[in-house]
Amino acid sequence: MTKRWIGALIVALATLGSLVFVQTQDSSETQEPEATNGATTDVVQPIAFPHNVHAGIDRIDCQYCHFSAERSVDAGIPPVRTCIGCHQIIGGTDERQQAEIAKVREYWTNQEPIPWVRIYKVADHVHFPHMRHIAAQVDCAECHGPVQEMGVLAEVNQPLSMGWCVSCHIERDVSRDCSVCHY
Amino acid sequence: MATATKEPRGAVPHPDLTQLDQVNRDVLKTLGKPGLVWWLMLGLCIAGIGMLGVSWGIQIVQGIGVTGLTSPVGWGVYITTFVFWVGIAHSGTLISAILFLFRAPWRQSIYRAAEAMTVFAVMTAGLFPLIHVGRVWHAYWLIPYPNSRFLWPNFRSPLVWDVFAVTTYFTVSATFFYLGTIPDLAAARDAANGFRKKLYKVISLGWRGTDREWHHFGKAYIFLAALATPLVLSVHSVVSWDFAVSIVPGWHATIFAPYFVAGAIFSGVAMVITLTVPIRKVFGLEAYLTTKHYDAMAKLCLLTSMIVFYAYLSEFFMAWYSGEEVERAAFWARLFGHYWWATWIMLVCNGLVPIMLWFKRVRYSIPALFTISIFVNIGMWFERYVIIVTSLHHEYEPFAWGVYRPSMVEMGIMVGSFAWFGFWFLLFTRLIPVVAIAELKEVIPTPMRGAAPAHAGGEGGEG
Amino acid sequence: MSETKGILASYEYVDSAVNAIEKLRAGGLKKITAYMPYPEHLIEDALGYDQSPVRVWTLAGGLCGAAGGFAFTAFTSMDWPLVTGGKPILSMPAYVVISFEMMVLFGALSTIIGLFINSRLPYLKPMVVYDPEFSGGRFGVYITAPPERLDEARGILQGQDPVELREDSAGVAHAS
Amino acid sequence: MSDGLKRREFLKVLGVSGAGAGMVGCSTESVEKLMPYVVPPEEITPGVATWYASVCGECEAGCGMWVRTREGRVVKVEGNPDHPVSGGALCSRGHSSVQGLYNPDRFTGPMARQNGELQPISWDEAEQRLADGLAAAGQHLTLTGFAGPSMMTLMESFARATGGGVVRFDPLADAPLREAGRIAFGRNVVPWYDIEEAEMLVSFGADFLESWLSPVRDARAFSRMSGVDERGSKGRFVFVGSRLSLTGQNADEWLPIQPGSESLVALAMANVISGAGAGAGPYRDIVNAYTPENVSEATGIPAENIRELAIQFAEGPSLALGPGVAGQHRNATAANLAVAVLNSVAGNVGRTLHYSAPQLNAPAFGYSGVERVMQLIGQGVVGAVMIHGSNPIYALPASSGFRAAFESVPFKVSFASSPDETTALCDLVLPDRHFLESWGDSAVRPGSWAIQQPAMRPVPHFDTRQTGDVLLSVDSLMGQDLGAATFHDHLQSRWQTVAASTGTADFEVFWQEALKSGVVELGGSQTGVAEQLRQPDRALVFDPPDFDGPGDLHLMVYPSSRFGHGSQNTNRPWLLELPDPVSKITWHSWVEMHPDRAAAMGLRNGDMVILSTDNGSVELPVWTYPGIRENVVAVPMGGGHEGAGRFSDGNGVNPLDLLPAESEALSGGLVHFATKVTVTPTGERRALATISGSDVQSNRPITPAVALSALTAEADHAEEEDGNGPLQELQGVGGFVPVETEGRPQDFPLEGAQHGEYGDPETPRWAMTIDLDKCTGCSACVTACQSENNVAWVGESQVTMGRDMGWIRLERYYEAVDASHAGPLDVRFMPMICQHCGNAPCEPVCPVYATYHTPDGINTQVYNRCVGTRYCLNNCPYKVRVYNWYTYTDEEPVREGLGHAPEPMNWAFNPDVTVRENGIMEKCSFCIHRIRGAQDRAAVEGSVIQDGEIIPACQQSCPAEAIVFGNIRDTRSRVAQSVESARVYRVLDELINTQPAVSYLKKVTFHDVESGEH
Repeated sequence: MTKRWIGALIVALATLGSLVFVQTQDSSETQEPEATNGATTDVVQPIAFPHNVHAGIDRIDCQYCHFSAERSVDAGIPPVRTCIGCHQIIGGTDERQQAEIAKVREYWTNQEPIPWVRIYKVADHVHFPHMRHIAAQVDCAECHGPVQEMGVLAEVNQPLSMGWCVSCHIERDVSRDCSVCHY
Repeated sequence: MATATKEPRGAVPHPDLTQLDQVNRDVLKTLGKPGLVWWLMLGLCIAGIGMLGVSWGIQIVQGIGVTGLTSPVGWGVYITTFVFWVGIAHSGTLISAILFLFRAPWRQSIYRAAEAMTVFAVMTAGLFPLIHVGRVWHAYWLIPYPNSRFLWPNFRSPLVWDVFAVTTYFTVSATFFYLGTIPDLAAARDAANGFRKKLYKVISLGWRGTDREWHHFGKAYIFLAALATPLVLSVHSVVSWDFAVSIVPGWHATIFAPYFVAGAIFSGVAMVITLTVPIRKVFGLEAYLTTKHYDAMAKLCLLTSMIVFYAYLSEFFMAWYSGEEVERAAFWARLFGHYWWATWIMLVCNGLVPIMLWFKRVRYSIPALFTISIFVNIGMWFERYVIIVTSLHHEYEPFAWGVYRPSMVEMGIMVGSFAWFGFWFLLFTRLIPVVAIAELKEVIPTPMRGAAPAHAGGEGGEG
Repeated sequence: MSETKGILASYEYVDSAVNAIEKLRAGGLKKITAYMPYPEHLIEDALGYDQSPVRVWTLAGGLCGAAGGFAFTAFTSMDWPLVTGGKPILSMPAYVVISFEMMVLFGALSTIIGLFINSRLPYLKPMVVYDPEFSGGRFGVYITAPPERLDEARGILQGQDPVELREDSAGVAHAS
Repeated sequence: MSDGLKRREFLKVLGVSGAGAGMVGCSTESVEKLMPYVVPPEEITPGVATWYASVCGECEAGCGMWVRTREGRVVKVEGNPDHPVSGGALCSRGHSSVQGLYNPDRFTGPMARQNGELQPISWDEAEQRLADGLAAAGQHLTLTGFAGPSMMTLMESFARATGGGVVRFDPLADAPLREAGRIAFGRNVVPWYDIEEAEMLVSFGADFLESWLSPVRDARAFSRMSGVDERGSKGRFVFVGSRLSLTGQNADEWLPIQPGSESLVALAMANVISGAGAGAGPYRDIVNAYTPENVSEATGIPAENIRELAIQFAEGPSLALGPGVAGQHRNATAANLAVAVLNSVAGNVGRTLHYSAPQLNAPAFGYSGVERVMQLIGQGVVGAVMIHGSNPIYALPASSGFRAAFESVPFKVSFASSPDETTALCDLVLPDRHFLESWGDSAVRPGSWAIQQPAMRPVPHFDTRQTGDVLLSVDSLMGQDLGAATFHDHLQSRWQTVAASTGTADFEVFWQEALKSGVVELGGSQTGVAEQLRQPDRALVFDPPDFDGPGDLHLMVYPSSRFGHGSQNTNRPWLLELPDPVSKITWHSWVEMHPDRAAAMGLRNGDMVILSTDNGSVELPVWTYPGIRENVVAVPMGGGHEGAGRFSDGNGVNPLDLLPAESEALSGGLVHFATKVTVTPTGERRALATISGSDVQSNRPITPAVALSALTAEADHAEEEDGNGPLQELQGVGGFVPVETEGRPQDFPLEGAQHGEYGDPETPRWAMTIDLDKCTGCSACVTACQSENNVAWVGESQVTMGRDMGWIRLERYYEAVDASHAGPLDVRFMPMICQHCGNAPCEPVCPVYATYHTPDGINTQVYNRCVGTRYCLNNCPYKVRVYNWYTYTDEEPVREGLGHAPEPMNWAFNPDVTVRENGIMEKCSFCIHRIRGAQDRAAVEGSVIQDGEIIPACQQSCPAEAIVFGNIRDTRSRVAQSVESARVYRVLDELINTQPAVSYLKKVTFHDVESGEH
């Protein structure tokens, strides 16, 4: 009799395991392995850029730095010149800030690009045109979360999974034809 | 079974069986210690399975390109073998369920082996849809389950029908098979001791053979049979629709469903002969698997062979009669094109060789039947190869015509699938009574002390 | 019910078992369990069975399967409508295949469940009132009766000269 | 897909183009880096393409091109619509220049030979060595291929300043044509041909659609001339030659003349036209001598055919195109002269061809120049030879002995940007930049100039310098001064004068304008001058030349339509795998033989034979071809490279080794058609890497044609031809509900499919029409598509198996296979793409909805959903679906010889299109990324998409303007109007009711089409 229970247990575990596998497959399926699974939170950026200061306290518009979001599929990463535009004058209050801002100036003087570490990346087979979402009055925060409160930028509230995109498309009653994003 | 009436004594298929418990002794002794031959064959099968694994591994790592498949021939040996095994499976259900419903007298002693063959054949067939897809790691997308993409499979696709049909078929036939074995497992339990006793104790579910058990068992069994009968027809129809619903000349034919079912039974019965002949010899079950049985199976072979051959002819005729250029060209290519040899193997093995079964002497000669059954197996494999490959290589667009040559990997997997089947069947012969003990007892004389009770007189003239 | 006792007789011939059963039933002793190596109608008839409820299970399961299969396919294609091959979103003929398979599957499974429930399988208690020969060639008749009628029952069973006769008290069988 | 970085490779290029090299290779790091600019170039927006106008440097035609860049990285080239030559189109070679730019085998920097090996050195050292070498050499020579005018002048002035000479050499020189022009009209030029103006065109073996002069422009002109117009009039084209080239396959009639007898036909025609020479001026006697009757025996053409042809030729504006290079034999000049006379007597000079406005860009300098070089080397006066833009070791027949001569030169320098047979012998290599990275210019004809500007920063993998800059700095190192520091300055200074001639005050404005538009039209090339024939000043032999060598088969070595002379730029998978338009063979070489001849020798397709002449022998497989005379065999140029790169090495043979190193007596052009050859079977066989499954249609309405005479008649009963009415019953609810539609493309979505998004009548239906009367089969669309859609190349072994991945399969059928004698020859071209069927058979069989119909009528393929059952491939009647049998897009090949994209070739991936991996089905998407891109723009700008705003890559690059794409629901759209044509039909539609969105317009023939259909 005990044998039968063990057998039942094994079967149950097997089904459970396969289900778990399938689910994980789903979520990992639509995104870059390295870009997610929470690993992004402990990414060390070349410069400890505080979004909460720029977007939160200073209330700088997102598109001031991410300049191409409204006219391109890519939001755009600010060129060093954009940074230096302000930070020629602004040197930071405490020395921690000063140290970081010093790095910016260093990059500028060396005329080197800042190798930011990517946080958000949809999979290669997904086409996400920022411009259309801006044009549709989708608030940046809806996908990127309350950036203005983040000291260190972290991927929030969604794994960029397809279901997450689709549910929003259904909500807003916009096309969820596959070929809108996949081609 | 519970409702199966006794055979009139004249037609008793096992004249030299009188004692009920003699059956137990004879059959259960097959579960004894396996001999060297058995171990050798098991080793051979395990080696074959290894080959299958390695070949498949190569294919997954490098890509489906290691096969010989190409455009326009997108399907080849894999699907051929898939259909072959599904076909093999069918005769098992036919013998166990359909013949049961029709009360065929010669069924009892062979249906156990046939049913086991069904289950293992479906297990083998089930491998191939997985093997042939390009991204097997995504194959589970064919299964409808709530997922984070809100996506479902396309139920218009015959491939999804396949998924449902084959899984259902496996579940039902496995259940049917197991149900039938329970009383015999109990018998084995009562005879065995030591570990085996424990094992049988568990899997016989504490069967005691009480009147209540038998009563409901009988009902359940007959309903399962009633369900399995349309199922077996539907499954191979669905498989045939993989081809028939397409527009490929040579595939798109209304005759396909019945034609495939007949072919399936044809190949299946042949396979039963191929498998039971050695068992009979090795285990000395001549008293159980009598020449009468083989005669009956041979007749079934002959019938289905004629149906199949008729289907061939009607296909060619319709192709010609339709006057449809593409259709004609396809069938002309089938006969005289690049794959003429495959077609002629098919015609000879499935159409001409079985003609010998018209002769009683052949039907009653075990070696002859064995040889013929081998021919039929080969012929039926090539039938599917012909249908799939020759049709695809010569389609609508002449500029896109092309040929396909199977690669070593494909061959390795195809051969390996036989090993995989053999592996399970060998285990079966040692773990489960190859002849249905309880059911056999129905067709040997009932032990009677005196005259039958008056009211039981209707039960055929015993005593 | 410690006082209730049972007697297990095993016979070599069907008709002796049948006779015993008929006599017992005639005597109003109806708590009979018969054991047989194969389904023997004479005995079943003697015990007077009527239709088995298993068939209801089959029917119910089959209907649920068919309905469920069709509903499911229809739902999934409406859930995310995609046109393929110029065919409508609800391509009924295709869905018939699925619902048919589901009918068979659920019908079969519920039949098994019905069987197990009705025939009390799997039987997990220790098998005391049993004889390995029952799966071989012998037929058994087990009668439980109040103590005062046991002798009568024993008499009937003895009357058909059994191969063996066993007393059974509180589920512990011992030869007498 | 497996690797997210393939398509988004540009993120590192951002860094590169923003701050020079250095950030390459981060794709291999586990954490992906975002590389922003330091200072963003104004014109670049991430994710938005930037276009630069430039000039194609692949051949002398000099097509103006638009270069598409993303984030500072070239991803595609297209024709510049404003340019007089390309007119918006481009050929396969032009498209493949992207693979030249990113070719992994380019020199990574300057090299110098140390102990037998080329070792990398620094640029300063390299230039110093060159300066010293030249100083020490005494006299030096520069052997150059074609180059833009500014570069030529620079090279010449450099040579003058440093005591050297420049010799231009081109294996396909048109010297005989020029010489003929000089003798006939005193103009030593290649005339400007206005094919468009002609109504009757006769080509005497000139392959103007593939390799001669300016294929893209001529193809456009030809399709306009020969394509039937709404008035139902159609220009006639007759091909006179021993072998049908791609050009010949487009002819309405073929005169398969005896090898070398063009002059006879031309003169006989002139004889008929000019009334026995009366109108032939100084050539009266010559023309008089050649009556059709006299020549019919020598030419193998019945007199009446010639007579008939001549009469047609005399009728309207006509044009005869002189023997091309393929037929360049020992009397080539005379042959060209004969054609000039024919044109003259027919009154075409100044009407359809203009000596007064010559083509400046035609290859000019023949073999004689090289002979002089070898002579000088032999005398030992040459201390150094510089090779620029050419590969003489390959391009010259082995018998020329050039190799020995070259090796004997003490100091050998090459400016080649990638290794080839010549650099293997050089002492110093100073890799030039690819033309997409460098400055330059081109002059097509007097008064029409174009600027070549760098479209991206030099590919960081390769430390190269533009040869112009090198010459200038070396020049200053040698103490000279050519008045410019960089080539850019030199270029501008030259253009100052151009600007001045236009009278523009502000040069900056002029310059910027020129850069933007890419072309400057000054006018001033006057046409319509009818030159008069002059007394020939040289002895001329018009009779067919004698062919020396053994055997009775004349060997024709012709320029490949894929590679031209093929001495350079062959190391490109796109070109190597592009099926040859005539033979449909990829990768390897072949010898063309007439089927009867082959049968007589017991040869079949794929049998290996050895061709041998007095000069050498090669081994290659037979391909039987009805379009060639029985006494001629032909081999294309461009194969058999050694040390020219990983892709091209070891493919096929170099037929030039069979030729005698001989220049035509009068003009000095190399003779390609001068020798006979023996064919010896080896008994070996090889599977041809061809994509052709069958050359005949087997009575199927794949490419039906209609006779010009029947065209008007057809228009009347066009309606009943739309004949799948009864078939309608077969659709609807899986076969129950009849659908009220004629099944026209615009009827999508079908009644049964009115669900969800599909109900909206506003949604467009994208559709396409392809005019088979215009299509010349040049296959430019194939490469354009490959470049645009990241279509993988698969490798020779895979093509041989039938696994080629082209989304466009350019099918070629012979209708009249017996083309070996004069009479109607009918070759049908059929660009077969996904038909985007309304009733797509591939869709319902997919178990996971990986392919389905979008609301806007596209049969789309969702790559990442595909499981790879290949059912859709089986069920596609057009077999246009291609499958990724392996991953062909990794940096390393999965297996030896399979397709892959090594650094930096993967930079050419189009960021807008997903890169596919192993196990995925793909096919033509109607360039859906362009559609979605346009829709995105329109949505943001709030504008409406106009007809013609969305142009798929194939239509964009089609020189013949045969393809029209658009929304067929919009009745005003071009595509909607084109399907109203009487010639419209849809492939197999009436057979299987697929209702494609792609319609074809039937080819129009002059001869009757048997059985109406095909």
